[in-house]
Amino acid sequence: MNTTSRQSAQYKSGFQRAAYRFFRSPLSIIGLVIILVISVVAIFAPLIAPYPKDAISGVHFGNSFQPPSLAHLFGTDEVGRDVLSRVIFGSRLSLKVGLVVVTISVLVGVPLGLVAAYVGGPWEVVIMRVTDVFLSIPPLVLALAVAAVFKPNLTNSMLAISFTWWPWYVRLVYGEALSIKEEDFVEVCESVGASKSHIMFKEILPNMASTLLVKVTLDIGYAILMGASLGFLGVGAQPPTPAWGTMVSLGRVHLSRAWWLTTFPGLAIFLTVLGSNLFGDGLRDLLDVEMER
Amino acid sequence: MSQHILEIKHLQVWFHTIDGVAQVIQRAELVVEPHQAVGLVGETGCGKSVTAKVILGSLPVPPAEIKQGEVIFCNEDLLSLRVKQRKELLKQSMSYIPQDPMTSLNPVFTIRQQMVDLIKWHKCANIGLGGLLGLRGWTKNKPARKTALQLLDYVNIPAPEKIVDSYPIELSGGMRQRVLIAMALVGDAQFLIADEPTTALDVTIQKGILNLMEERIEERGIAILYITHNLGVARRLCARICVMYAGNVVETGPTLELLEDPAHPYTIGLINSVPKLTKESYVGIEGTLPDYLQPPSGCRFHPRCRYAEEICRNTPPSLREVGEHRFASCHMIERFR
Amino acid sequence: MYRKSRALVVPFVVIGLVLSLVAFVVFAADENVFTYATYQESMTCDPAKSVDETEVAIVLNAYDPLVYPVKGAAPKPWIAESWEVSESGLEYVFKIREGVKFHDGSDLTAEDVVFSMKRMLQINQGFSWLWNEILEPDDVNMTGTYEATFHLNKLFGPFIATLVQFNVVNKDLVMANKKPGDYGEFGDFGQEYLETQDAGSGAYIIDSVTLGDTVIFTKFDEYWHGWEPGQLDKVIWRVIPERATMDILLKKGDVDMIDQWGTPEEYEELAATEGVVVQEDPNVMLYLHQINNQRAPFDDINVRKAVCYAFDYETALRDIFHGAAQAEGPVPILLPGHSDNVTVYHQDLEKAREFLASSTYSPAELEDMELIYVYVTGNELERKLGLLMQNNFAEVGLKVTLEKAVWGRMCDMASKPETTPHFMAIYNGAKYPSPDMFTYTLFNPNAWGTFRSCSWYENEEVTELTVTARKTIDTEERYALYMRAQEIITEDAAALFIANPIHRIAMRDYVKGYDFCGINPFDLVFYNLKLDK
Amino acid sequence: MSGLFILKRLAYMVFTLIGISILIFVLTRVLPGDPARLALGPEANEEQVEDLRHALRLDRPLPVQYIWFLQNLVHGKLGKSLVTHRDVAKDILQRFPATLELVLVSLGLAVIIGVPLGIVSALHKDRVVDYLTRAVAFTGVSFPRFWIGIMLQLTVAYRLGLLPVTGRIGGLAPPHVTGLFLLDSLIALDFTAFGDTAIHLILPAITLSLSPLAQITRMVRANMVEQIHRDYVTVNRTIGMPETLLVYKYMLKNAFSATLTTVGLMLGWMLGNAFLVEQVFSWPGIARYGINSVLRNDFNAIVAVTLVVGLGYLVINFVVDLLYRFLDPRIRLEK
Repeated sequence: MNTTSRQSAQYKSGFQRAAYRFFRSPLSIIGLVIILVISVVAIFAPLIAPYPKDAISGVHFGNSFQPPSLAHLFGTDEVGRDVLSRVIFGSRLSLKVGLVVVTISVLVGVPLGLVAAYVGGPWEVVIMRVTDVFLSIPPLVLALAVAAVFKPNLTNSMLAISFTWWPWYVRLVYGEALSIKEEDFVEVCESVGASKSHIMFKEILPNMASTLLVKVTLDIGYAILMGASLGFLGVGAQPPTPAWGTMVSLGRVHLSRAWWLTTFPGLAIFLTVLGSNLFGDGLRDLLDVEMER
Repeated sequence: MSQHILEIKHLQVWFHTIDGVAQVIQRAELVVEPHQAVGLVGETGCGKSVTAKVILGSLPVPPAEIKQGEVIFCNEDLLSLRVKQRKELLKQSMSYIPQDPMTSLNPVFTIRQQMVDLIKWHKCANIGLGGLLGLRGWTKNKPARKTALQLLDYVNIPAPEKIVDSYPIELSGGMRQRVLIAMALVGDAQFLIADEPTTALDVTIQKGILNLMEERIEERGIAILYITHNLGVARRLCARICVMYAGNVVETGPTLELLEDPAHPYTIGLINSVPKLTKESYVGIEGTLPDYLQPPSGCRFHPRCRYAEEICRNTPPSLREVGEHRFASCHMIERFR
Repeated sequence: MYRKSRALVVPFVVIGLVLSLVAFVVFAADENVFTYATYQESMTCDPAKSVDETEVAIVLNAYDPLVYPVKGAAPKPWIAESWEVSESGLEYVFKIREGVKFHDGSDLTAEDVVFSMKRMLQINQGFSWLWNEILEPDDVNMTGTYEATFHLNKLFGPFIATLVQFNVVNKDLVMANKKPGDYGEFGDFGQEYLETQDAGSGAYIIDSVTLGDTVIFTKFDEYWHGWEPGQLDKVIWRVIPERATMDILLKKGDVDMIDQWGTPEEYEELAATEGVVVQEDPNVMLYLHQINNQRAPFDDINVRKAVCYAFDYETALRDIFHGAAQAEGPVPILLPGHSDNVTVYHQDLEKAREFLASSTYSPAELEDMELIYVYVTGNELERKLGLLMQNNFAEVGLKVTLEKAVWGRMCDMASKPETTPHFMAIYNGAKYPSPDMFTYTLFNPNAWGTFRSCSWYENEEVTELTVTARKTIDTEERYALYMRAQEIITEDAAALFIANPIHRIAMRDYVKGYDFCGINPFDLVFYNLKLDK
Repeated sequence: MSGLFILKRLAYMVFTLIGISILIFVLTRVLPGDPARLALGPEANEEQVEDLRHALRLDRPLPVQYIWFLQNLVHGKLGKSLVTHRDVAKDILQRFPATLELVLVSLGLAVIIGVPLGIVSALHKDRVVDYLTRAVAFTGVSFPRFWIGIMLQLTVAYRLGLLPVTGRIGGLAPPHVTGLFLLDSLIALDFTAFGDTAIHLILPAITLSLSPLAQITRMVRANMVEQIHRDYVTVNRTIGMPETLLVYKYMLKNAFSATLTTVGLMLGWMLGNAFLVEQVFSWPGIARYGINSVLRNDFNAIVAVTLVVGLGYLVINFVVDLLYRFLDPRIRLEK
């Protein structure tokens, strides 16, 4: 209603409105809950996991392929390790992947995007063209190619993913910055002779914080998914590391014998990604950010 | 059995917002006779368009909530009809000219596509898959196109053959408004809502459109509910005028009488606020529309009313007959008349 | 409105139904069509290039080797009807069997034999490594329509044995289809042609090939060995990368036999399935973890011995191999020339700790070292053994890291001592029936650079023994030398000798005549098979 | 105007392709291990390896190698695969149709199901149907493709035995015309092969279509919801445009042309996900070929596959752009 004017005292604060909008959608609450649960599990893994030893080393050949039971809720794997414990510890690795990848991408992508948009000139051309090149290869494909260069292990797969991820931030930041650049307060700063870096990082950047926040939230999920995918294709973490993607791909060999080996780690990946998706989407509504994907 | 074509009785509409309940329409009363043009006048945000939306059934519910009231159209209460039936009824006998010609034509279809479909199908409720895929009724295309051209010509569009194949974006505002009018004339509706059809246009074009409305629509004897904030326009087109303030119909009556001798302080203010060539200066109304979240008690106009007294602050006035076919809602009428 | 939107969805649902209806079509199967499934992609059908088990298997079924291996005995005549060795032991004269026809109907003569060996040596890929040290192209000559003479430039005891991997190609056909190439008059030696066509005399004609996917064989009616009823008319060779899928297809009877590279659990499960039989034979094969003898800490024999004592052979054999003979030294127990008095290690953590203590490396140093174990990507069994090793060695304070690599990559690592990891999981099958295959090629410095010899083990005596053995023509003498070598090698704990695995292969119960020979690829000869459905 | 636009786009494509080739080329040249040895396999000896190194120009400096590579590329030569020992171009041509078929069918599926779903969801905004659809959409994007593929195999194929577990066709392939089995089998009027291909397609196609389906649904819903409040809808409704026509023609075209902009991106991701799906269903397409070449450091193949995928992606986006301009006069007519 265009008639409600905004000065009157009893109006809700910006935060209240946000919260109101957020909690209006059950989906985003579900997302929030999932994220919290998984984080807690990751943090307290050693306390929660019934057989912490199994996550790292420890083989009990006598006890292999036990179907889910009270002793082993998720069953045991081909060398008799407790799948539940491994899944629990896997959450740590997954979150690590998500966070590391996104952090690197932000650190690399954001400055480049700002420079391209604000400084412009040859910088803009170079940065944006390079970005285009990266963006025109499907991330998974590129990550795969990069991962192949190094020894297959968790760190390298994280690097590989980051290598394919930063351009998305360049693109996003670039677009945002271009529009913000046009606004008055930027011109004001320029007129009072603020330094380029000041304007970029102190004036423009804060104005796209919410957009970035949403992007990051969504991306943590997608990065985890990508990490799992690489693991599945065999360029991820190596045994006995309990990474979800790797567990799924190793479990496949025994699919017809032991469904639980593939089912539970996969489920874990799914929930994590779903969580960050729902939450990120809720965040998007809440900060009303316009963004595809 | 009333002979009214449209009658709105004590309509009350609230909006549920984050900040609380906005009591946007408190008491709307409206009557439109067949073949008659009625002007619904008031400043922007007084609830005119909401009223129109209620009639058209395009009001988003929620957040809106129709607390009470009846909208009787062709002897049917639109509010109590089932959605499907209401839509049918409207399609058959109501028509609509929107405020903003820029957004009111589908941007990705040519005028021809839109009009032809309209002409071909406006009568039938369900065209099914066949109609959608153009398997049905393709024979009607030729005559439909002819009709379209005639209509465009009828609304004084130069070289219809050219216009008909262009996309809305290629046309000026005035042209689009004419096209919209032409489309409004497709079904032979007996009632038409015109929601400020000229405000989005610049003055020179307004005139043309107004003429068009006068000649083409009145000569077809279609009843009009003409929503405007411009008394001049209303005076020119309408037989009767309905003045709205802050969600209330505060005065209604035959155009000339009402304008010559307004019965409600707000109407007076409104009339004075119209720049006249005769008078050198003009008096506006102090203050702004009230906040619908906590509207003033009693008469909603009292904070801005120079005649306001105790009673105005406490009890809301109701419409009273103040002359032949004339009604106004004010405690103080006797005082200042 | 909702109704209408549904009205729109309906047609698509219909389409879906139609599709799935069309789907359930039963395909009529021909009487004697046999389908074999393997997970390993084969990339060539060229006898001069084939190396992988599957490649050589495809070749063997379309071609004929010069001689044919016999379980636990010397090879028997095949294309070579008989042969004589000169006094010097350098000159081999082969009498070529008459009346052998190629698939195009032409006769197989000595000319083809000679051509095939020249071709093999010059293309210098595939199995050429068996001969390129002892034969030059000019040493191979035709001395009669049905007589070929090979002149070795040094003595090579196992020569005849190696010839089981030498298949004869049809010279005229190849030359008729040669493309321009680097071999002068021979053009490209018909490499492009033979990649997907055959020019052989074998029991089956390669009918069509989709490299890395399907090969279709059809029976060659004029095969010189003749045919009996019940043998296979048509063989479809399918590559199915997922073992799980392969199992299902066998269970459903969509394939008649699957390869031998599955996990023991897999075969147990299959054996339990109605209509499927799993044939088990002790394999003439060695599974070992090569230890890089030149890389710290394994340049110290004590550490080597320590790991040999630390490893839990029992669990490995029982729970991972699900039954297998513990390897007694490098040479498989079943291979003639195996020595019975080699040192055999059993888990004994006490001993292991003692040896570690007496090593030149301090416990602290050993703690810090990261022992890298490399195994073939996707090999379940090797991975498990790695995990087991990790646990065992942890108990004596050694840290093992698992690393996987594709086969090609592993061979690459094995080419230099610096790049060779501490442990490498190696299957060594008998490519030719001789202890040489397990001693010389594994532990003689002359053989360094291949995956087999990645222990980089050097011991003058062993080198001496194995070299002389190669030069010795008399079998008994030769075996004696090999046995001595085996004893030294085990005493030196040159490698972690783990198992002589069991060869398991699963097939439908109506498949008869499967004969396990122990020499790859001669255990997959479609000619031997019959179906009685 | 439009011609110029096309020229610009083409130039841009060429530029980007060169970029990709450099990127990947450099990448593959720092791969660990010696391609020559990898090519020759276990039994090769040093001298053999040396020969091959020379033949492959591996003993030359990188820039020289790249130039040489470009020259060959111009002549359509992508070099020999180290694994298959065949011309990579051949390999790819042999496998590309499989991938194309899979991707196209999946996209079709996604559109056919996603669009109506999105509409229904929009028309019933904030009702049960809507929440269900949106939940579905969310799960759709969140599923690890490889996992859902395996789960489908486990349930539909293993447990129920309804559909084949993997592969592209059970019997023999139809005579090669386009390489798309569905098409070829129809051309050859071989309905056995058609059915065979169809059942083999179902699971992979479903798996691959899930996330684009979800996205299409979300986009269509969002755009339809936006349309519903447009003036032209109210106008059309009131002046008698039939609902079906209004929704499925007038609103949908608006909503869809907006959705279309993301389809390009989506297809790019599908090409990526194809790598997972083909792996799970051992689908004989370029994606699986690509994975194998990556795992085996088959650098010629890696370069080639990446180039092809990149090219495909660029072409798709190009087409989408044109289509978009065609669908939406506003873009076309505005300068």
